[in-house]
Amino acid sequence: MVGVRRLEILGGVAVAGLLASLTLVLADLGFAPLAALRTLPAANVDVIPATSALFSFTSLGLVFEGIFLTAALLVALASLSRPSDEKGAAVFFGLLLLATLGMTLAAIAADLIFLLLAVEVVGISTYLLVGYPRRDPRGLEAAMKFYIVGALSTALSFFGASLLFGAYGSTNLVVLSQATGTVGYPALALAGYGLLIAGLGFKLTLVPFHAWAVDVYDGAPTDVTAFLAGGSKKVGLVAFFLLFIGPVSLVVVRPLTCVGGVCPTPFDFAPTLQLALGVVAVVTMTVGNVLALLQREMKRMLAYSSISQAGYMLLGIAVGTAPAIAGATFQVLGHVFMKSGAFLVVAAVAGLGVGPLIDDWRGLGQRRPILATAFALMLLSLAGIPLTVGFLSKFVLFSAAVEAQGYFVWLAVAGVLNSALSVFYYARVLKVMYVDPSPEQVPAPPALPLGGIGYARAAAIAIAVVAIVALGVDPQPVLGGLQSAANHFVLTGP
Amino acid sequence: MGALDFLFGWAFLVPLFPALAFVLVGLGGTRMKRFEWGGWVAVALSFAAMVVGVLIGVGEMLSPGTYTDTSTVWLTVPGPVGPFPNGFSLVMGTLVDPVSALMLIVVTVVGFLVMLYSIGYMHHDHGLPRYYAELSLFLTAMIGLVLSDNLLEFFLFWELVGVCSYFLIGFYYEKPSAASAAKEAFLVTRVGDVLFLLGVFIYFATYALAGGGAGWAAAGFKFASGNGPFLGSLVTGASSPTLTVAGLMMLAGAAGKSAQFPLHVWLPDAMEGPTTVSALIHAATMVAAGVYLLAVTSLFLGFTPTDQLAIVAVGGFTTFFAATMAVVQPDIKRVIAYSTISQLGYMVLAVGAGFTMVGMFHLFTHAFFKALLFLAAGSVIHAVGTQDLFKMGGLRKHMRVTYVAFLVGALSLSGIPPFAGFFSKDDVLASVYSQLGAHPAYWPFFLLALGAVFLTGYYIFRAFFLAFHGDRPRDAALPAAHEGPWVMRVPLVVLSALAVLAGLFVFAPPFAHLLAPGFTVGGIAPALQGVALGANVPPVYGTTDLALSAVSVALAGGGVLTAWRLWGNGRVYALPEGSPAAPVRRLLLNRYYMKVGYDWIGQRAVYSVARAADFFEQFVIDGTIRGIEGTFARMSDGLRRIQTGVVSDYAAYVVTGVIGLLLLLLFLGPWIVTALGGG
Amino acid sequence: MTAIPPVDFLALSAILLGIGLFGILTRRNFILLLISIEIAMNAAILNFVVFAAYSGTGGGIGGQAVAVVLVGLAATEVAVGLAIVLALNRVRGSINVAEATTLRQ
Amino acid sequence: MFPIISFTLATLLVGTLLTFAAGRWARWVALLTSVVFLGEASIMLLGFTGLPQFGPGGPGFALGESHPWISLGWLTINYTVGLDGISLVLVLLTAFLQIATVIYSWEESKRPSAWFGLVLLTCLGCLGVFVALDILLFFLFWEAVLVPMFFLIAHWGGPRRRYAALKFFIYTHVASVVMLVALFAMAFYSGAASFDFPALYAATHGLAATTQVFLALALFFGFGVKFPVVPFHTWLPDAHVEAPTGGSVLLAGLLLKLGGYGLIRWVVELLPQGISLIAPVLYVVAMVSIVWGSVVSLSQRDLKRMVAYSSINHMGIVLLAIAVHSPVGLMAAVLLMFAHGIVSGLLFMVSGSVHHTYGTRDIPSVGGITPRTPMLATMIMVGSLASLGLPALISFPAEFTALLATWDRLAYWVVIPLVLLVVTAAFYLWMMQRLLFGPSKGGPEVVHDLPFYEGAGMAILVALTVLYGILPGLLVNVIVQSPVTGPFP
Amino acid sequence: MILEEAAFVALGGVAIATALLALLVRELVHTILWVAVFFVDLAAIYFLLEAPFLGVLQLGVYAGAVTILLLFGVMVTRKRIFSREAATGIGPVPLALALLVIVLVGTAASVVPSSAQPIRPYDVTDLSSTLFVTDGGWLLLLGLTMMGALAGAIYLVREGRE
Repeated sequence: MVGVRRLEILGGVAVAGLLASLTLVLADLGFAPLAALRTLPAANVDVIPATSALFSFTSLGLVFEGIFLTAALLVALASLSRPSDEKGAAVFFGLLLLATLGMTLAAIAADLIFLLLAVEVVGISTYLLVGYPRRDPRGLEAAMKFYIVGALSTALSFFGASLLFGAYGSTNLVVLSQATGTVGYPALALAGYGLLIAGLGFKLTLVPFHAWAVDVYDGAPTDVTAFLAGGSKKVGLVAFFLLFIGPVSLVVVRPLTCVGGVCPTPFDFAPTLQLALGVVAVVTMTVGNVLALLQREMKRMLAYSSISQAGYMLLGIAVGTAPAIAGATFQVLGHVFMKSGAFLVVAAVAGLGVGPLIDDWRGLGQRRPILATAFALMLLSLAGIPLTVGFLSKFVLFSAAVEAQGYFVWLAVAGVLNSALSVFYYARVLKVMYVDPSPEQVPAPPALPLGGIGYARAAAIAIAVVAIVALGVDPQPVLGGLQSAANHFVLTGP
Repeated sequence: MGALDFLFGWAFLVPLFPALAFVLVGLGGTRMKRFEWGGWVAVALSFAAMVVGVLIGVGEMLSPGTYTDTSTVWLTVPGPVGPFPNGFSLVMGTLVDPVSALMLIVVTVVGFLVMLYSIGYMHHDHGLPRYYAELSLFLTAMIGLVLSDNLLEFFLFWELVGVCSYFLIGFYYEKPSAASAAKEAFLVTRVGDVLFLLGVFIYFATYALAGGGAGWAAAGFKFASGNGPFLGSLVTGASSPTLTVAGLMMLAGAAGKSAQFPLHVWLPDAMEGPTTVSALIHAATMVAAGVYLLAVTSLFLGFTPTDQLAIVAVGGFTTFFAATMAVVQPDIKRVIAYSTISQLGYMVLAVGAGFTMVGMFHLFTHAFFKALLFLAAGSVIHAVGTQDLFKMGGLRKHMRVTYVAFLVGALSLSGIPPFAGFFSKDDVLASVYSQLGAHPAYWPFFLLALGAVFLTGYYIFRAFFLAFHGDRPRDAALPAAHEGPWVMRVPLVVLSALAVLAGLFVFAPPFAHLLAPGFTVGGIAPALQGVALGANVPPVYGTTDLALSAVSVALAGGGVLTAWRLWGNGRVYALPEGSPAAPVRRLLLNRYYMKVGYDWIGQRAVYSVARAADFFEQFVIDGTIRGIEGTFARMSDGLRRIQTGVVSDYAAYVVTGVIGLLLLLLFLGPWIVTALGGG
Repeated sequence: MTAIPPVDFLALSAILLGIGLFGILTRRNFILLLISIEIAMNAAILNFVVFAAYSGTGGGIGGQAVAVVLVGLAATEVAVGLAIVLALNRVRGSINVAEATTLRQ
Repeated sequence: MFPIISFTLATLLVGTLLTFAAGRWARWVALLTSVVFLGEASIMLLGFTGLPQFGPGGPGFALGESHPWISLGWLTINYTVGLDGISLVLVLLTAFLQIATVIYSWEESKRPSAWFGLVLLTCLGCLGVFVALDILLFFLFWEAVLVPMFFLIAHWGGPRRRYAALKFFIYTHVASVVMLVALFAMAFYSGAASFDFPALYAATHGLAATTQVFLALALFFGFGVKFPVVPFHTWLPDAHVEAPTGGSVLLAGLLLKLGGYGLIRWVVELLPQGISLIAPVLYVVAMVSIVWGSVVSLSQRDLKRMVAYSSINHMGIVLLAIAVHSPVGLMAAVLLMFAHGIVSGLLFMVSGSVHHTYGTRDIPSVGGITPRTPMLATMIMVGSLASLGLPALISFPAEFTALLATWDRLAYWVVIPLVLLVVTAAFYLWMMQRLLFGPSKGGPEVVHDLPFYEGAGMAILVALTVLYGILPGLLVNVIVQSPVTGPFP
Repeated sequence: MILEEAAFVALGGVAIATALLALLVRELVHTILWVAVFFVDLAAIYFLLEAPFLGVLQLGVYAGAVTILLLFGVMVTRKRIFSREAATGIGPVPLALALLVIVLVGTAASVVPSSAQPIRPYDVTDLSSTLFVTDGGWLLLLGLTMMGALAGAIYLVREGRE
């Protein structure tokens, strides 16, 4: 194979596969131009699954599949542009695809054990992905931490699942959601949910189950970090969706079953769970933001930012109405482009010989204006500046919380205040890039096209940028779809 | 009304001539190689203004009345405001009535003469384009002020003349004292201005509320004949404290502009400007605008008795107070400046006593003889290059024209018949005298005004003798004096003639119309006296009490003679050591220490407050905010330490989280949910 | 069949979970952490088996099936953990997790 | 009808992008854009006839456009723009200041394309704020102003520019968040089905008085920081002192106006009850700002800092005029905003020119500059006199009507701003005395008077100052063409 | 029955004791031994719970494979097999946290009534039908996990030439 590297072949296959899957998912979602490719009849989507089903196709699940595939696609595409033809390419792309598979399966789960196992597929693949540069002590240290906390969380999740199983005699999500609060042992179930929140909260980097994330995002190869932050962590959110929201699920119990203020269940603990999720959401976004403020390293700052974003997403679950779910999903979608994109830029910049500290980015605005602008756009989006998807997604989310009334309004206020706080650390990066003078010595970029970035990575970044702006300026086509999916999901569930 | 009506329609042209000069000279002046051309442009246009101005004045004499020409809506104030549900319009227009016609004549005539004189006087200065432009702008504004047909327009031009005065006082801006004097003038008058503005507001609201002045206010503070009598009925019904305050605010504005106590401090310092400027602005016209304001106010708006007493008090006191300071001044211009303050006091006094046109008459004569004195002094200064009286001496031999002119001016100022000053000053005294019976509180101020007559005669002749008499200059270093060019001599001659004749104008029927009774007393006197003087009361100047005239002439003559005795030989005496007069002299030379006090207030008190505020700003307000920021940073730093890097700790956080969640879900949660009202 | 109340088994599993957590919090040797995690995992498996064995608690054969799967999963996890620890030992020369703190704060 | 407003936004956006890309031709592109913008603003002025009713019973806006943008099911967000007299005057101000700034900074040598691009972007944001009639759109442009201004300060500013930029950013950002929350809360609590101004207008007037008070207070904080009002003003002097001249011009000329405009558009018009009830708070804050701004100005040595504090004083008067909540007050407030925009722009330009002509802005260390740089001195004089409210210059009619409105509502309290007019005069006069007059001192041996482009930039503003000073009716007649919505107390 | 209860108490006690011992002894090899005993003990409990298949699986996978793996890990990472774990104290905080978890989970579990009746022992065929038919997806996913683990672990452990 003259001129074509091993990496490029493997990666090309991965990219092609992901692209094909994404196309099919889009077709199944009812994207009109791809109607011919539809494999899943519309009648099979968004029906209430049988009580024995392990998986079911919901619009929201398909949306999440699409989101995961997009994240993986971005990362795979960017990974084609690596300076050296590493041996690990096969493992890297293989594990990436496996993790993506696990994520997509999680998105369509209708059974708790199925869900947890799918999450575990993602977990095992990502532990190894983090550690795959097997000579890098930082990467291995990160993998070790990731693994230990991850395994602990797995144990907690399964322990929680066992309690639910004990309470209701089934692990089917529909059974669980319908049974909840009416039969069984509420305390047992609540404890089970508590442990599941902890175990899955690890994936979603909720505080205080988040501490691993910073070190792992920092230590992992940056492309992997992009995948972790943009892709695999969202699997936790999917799990929360499936667990807590459905046709007569825990959280939707409030509007659906309480008629005239009378709730038919003897022990309706949906409000309790909502409260717990709300508390965790607020704590998560606050801690993430406050800690991000003083970070000196770029990746760690972005990691904390990612944690706070998880808090926003969880807010959607705590509120639990269809608009909130749409908002949270939109936030996830936006976050794929923002955060994955940001980490891909970080990887590109690291490839240019720039150090890990934020201050090392001095003067990037002058040296690499296009790259810096792309990064700035991503940060502005993360900060929630208008005309970017980050603003609109937060807006949709918070307004949904306000629409739900009650104390959810205060969740929205907390969210807004937090995004206000977050602006400062993003702004600091902008300042460093554009205001501070360039260092004297600038290392030579590697021998890749486009000044050391490479076509593929540039394309991935460009896709992210275009998506951020496009979704920020005209969100309605996508947002409308998400809203419809969320409505279906609330009505029919997993 | 008459065949001459078209003339009053031209009134708007008068200020436009100097405005054109301002534009031409201001924009084109620096391009002219020989600037005399620019000066002549200004002179020519001011001449045109004078021609039209005098024509209008004559027209008013021949056909007395109030002629308004409101052509432009300046801005529309949306309603509801005050009592006007649909708002009102602020307009720009002209109003010609006897008062403004009188004033117009003064301004245009003196303006032209000073402009002409400047050609010679300012010949050697640089920055002439600026000079002529600013002087033309001043004329524009002053004429605009005179012709204003509403109070807002009045205020607008009032401020503009102030700023022109500022620039012209600071004409020699390289001199720190000039720059400082300019600032001082602006600031002190500004104090009066803002109070004036407050007065405008009060009138606006009060007239509007009373309903009768709706026409006045609805048209935007517009003057209209008939408002005054309305006020008379308003205030006799219930002496409105609001209106009293409004009147006092007008007085404050007038005091600032006309340098009345206690806002008089700026005028002597304003002598830092060129003498021509002193003559035009700080003697004849602008400083008289305060009196004009009071006149306009009394005619169109009216004063309450309390206001009148206050005005009389200010005027009477200032008259004497300023005269005392003039007595010891070594600077020829300052002597005349204090004299101006004192004379303005007479005018204010007359207006306060209810005899508006008497005050205006004194303003009229004063403009000429004071301009004359200043221009004559300018001639002297031009010749010898100093303003210090004690250095001059014996100038009469070299400067015959100036000598005579100054003498005429001094006689007129002192009130020696038949010079112009005699008639007007006599009227002023008579007007106050006529009110004494009605209002005993006027007595002290009448006596002060009488005393000032003596002082006037003394101080102006002291200056006269010191400058012109004796054998030779006391300072040998002075250059040989010589008369100025014809452009300087002509104004002196013309003004001398006016200083002699202006007083006699009252006996000339057309001119007398301007001072006719219908306009003189308005509706104020009834309010004051409780006696309806009616519209046909004989003019005051016709009832001059001969005894009073005799006393005043005697006092003036006494003053002149005292000056002759002390200074007539042109010699200078030193006060003997330990003389009881020495501390008095020091007090007077230091202007009763009022300037020191004001400077202390301005530079120490206010500035200290400002410094303290700045300190507070930087250390308390900003410091608090920095402190909050710092606290946040420290908190964040503390939180950062929880990321120990040890994975066991991370696991511990997880376990803690589990415990927290279980506690929340099993125990606290239901309780909180209940407390929140069911979520 | 046994007359032991299910609560007793549940208490046992809770204690085992506690022990596992305690080990994770206190031990610094990676191998011991692995063991701790396995203890906690076994507590979960035990729970499934217990619930499968009793009626009135839901139960069902599914519980045992889950347990079977979990046993396999736990073994897989151990294998992955060991791979990581070996690689870590190779580059760091230590498997003490308290010493692997390059990434912090 | 031709969508002139959208077209203007689009041309400005295109111009901005082209400027960024234009390299050394940036200034020409920027100038062209500015000229086009000015032309479009003039077209708006010409097309501004009558006020078509926007919705049933709602306030009318001219040249309005409305297109659906985002739908949340229970809430619609539209792209809605339109003009009334108030916004049109401020649009004109934007156009004027933009072209003046571009010309003034013609020879900007430090990354000119970025400089001109950011200047244009700031103006674009301000234009958007002034025409937006939807909360989200409004906020979008509001934030869009923040970012370029941050960079203008942080990159082209003085020695402490980073601190100043950060401070500016923190303050305005915190304020804008509070504002955003309050705006959204207003929309949500009123139950409006969309974020449109007309829809809100129909809904918010029905809000309970207490709700209106809370919302009005929160919004007042949000907009007040931008004003700025004491005690949230300390960002302003620092930002101004460190900002480059062009940045200062835009900051004082346009950014401060955003607060005033926002307060009128989103509080006064939508929460009439709320604004009436919190008026005492506003009065106190306004009075304190007036006093504080003026008194602190008096002690400043730095010319720019002095002008900055004087801005606080002037904006205090604007706030006072808004707070009295009467038609004349609002008219005066808008007029004064326009006036202050032009005049403070001029003053910051002269400050900048003093700085780079004489190497310092420290007032006591330079003196007697009039003979050395007569043009500059003249500009300083005109600016100072305009700022202290000299008739025939633009501030006078504005301050006069503002004080009249204050008198109309507050009677003798008007003495406070009146007396402070004297203090304002005092610090300007003292500055002129020290800086312009007296013997020459300080500065380099050879100084050159204003370069042509700086003079031209100032001349535009001077011309406007005089034009609108003499004929304020030109503006007032536009301003009053606003469906300013009672009920007034 | 007393016998079963006694067996439960004994097996439970042994499980707790061996788990603790495994964590607290300082010789790593001893740890492995105790863990092995723990696993065997659990297998016995599974038998007690009428889950013989699971008990066998436990013996095979845990007591067999996992223990060997752990031992292998100890051998590879230690220069000497009988090296000691550095002494680490039993901090009060971890102890308290662990106890709290036990108490809270125990409290939640205590709601399960003691009246719950054991159900008939399952057939292994029931289990297999569940495992391979009804819930076959679980094993599929387990397989995926193992696949990833296999590939990744081998790559990670291999020395490689880089």
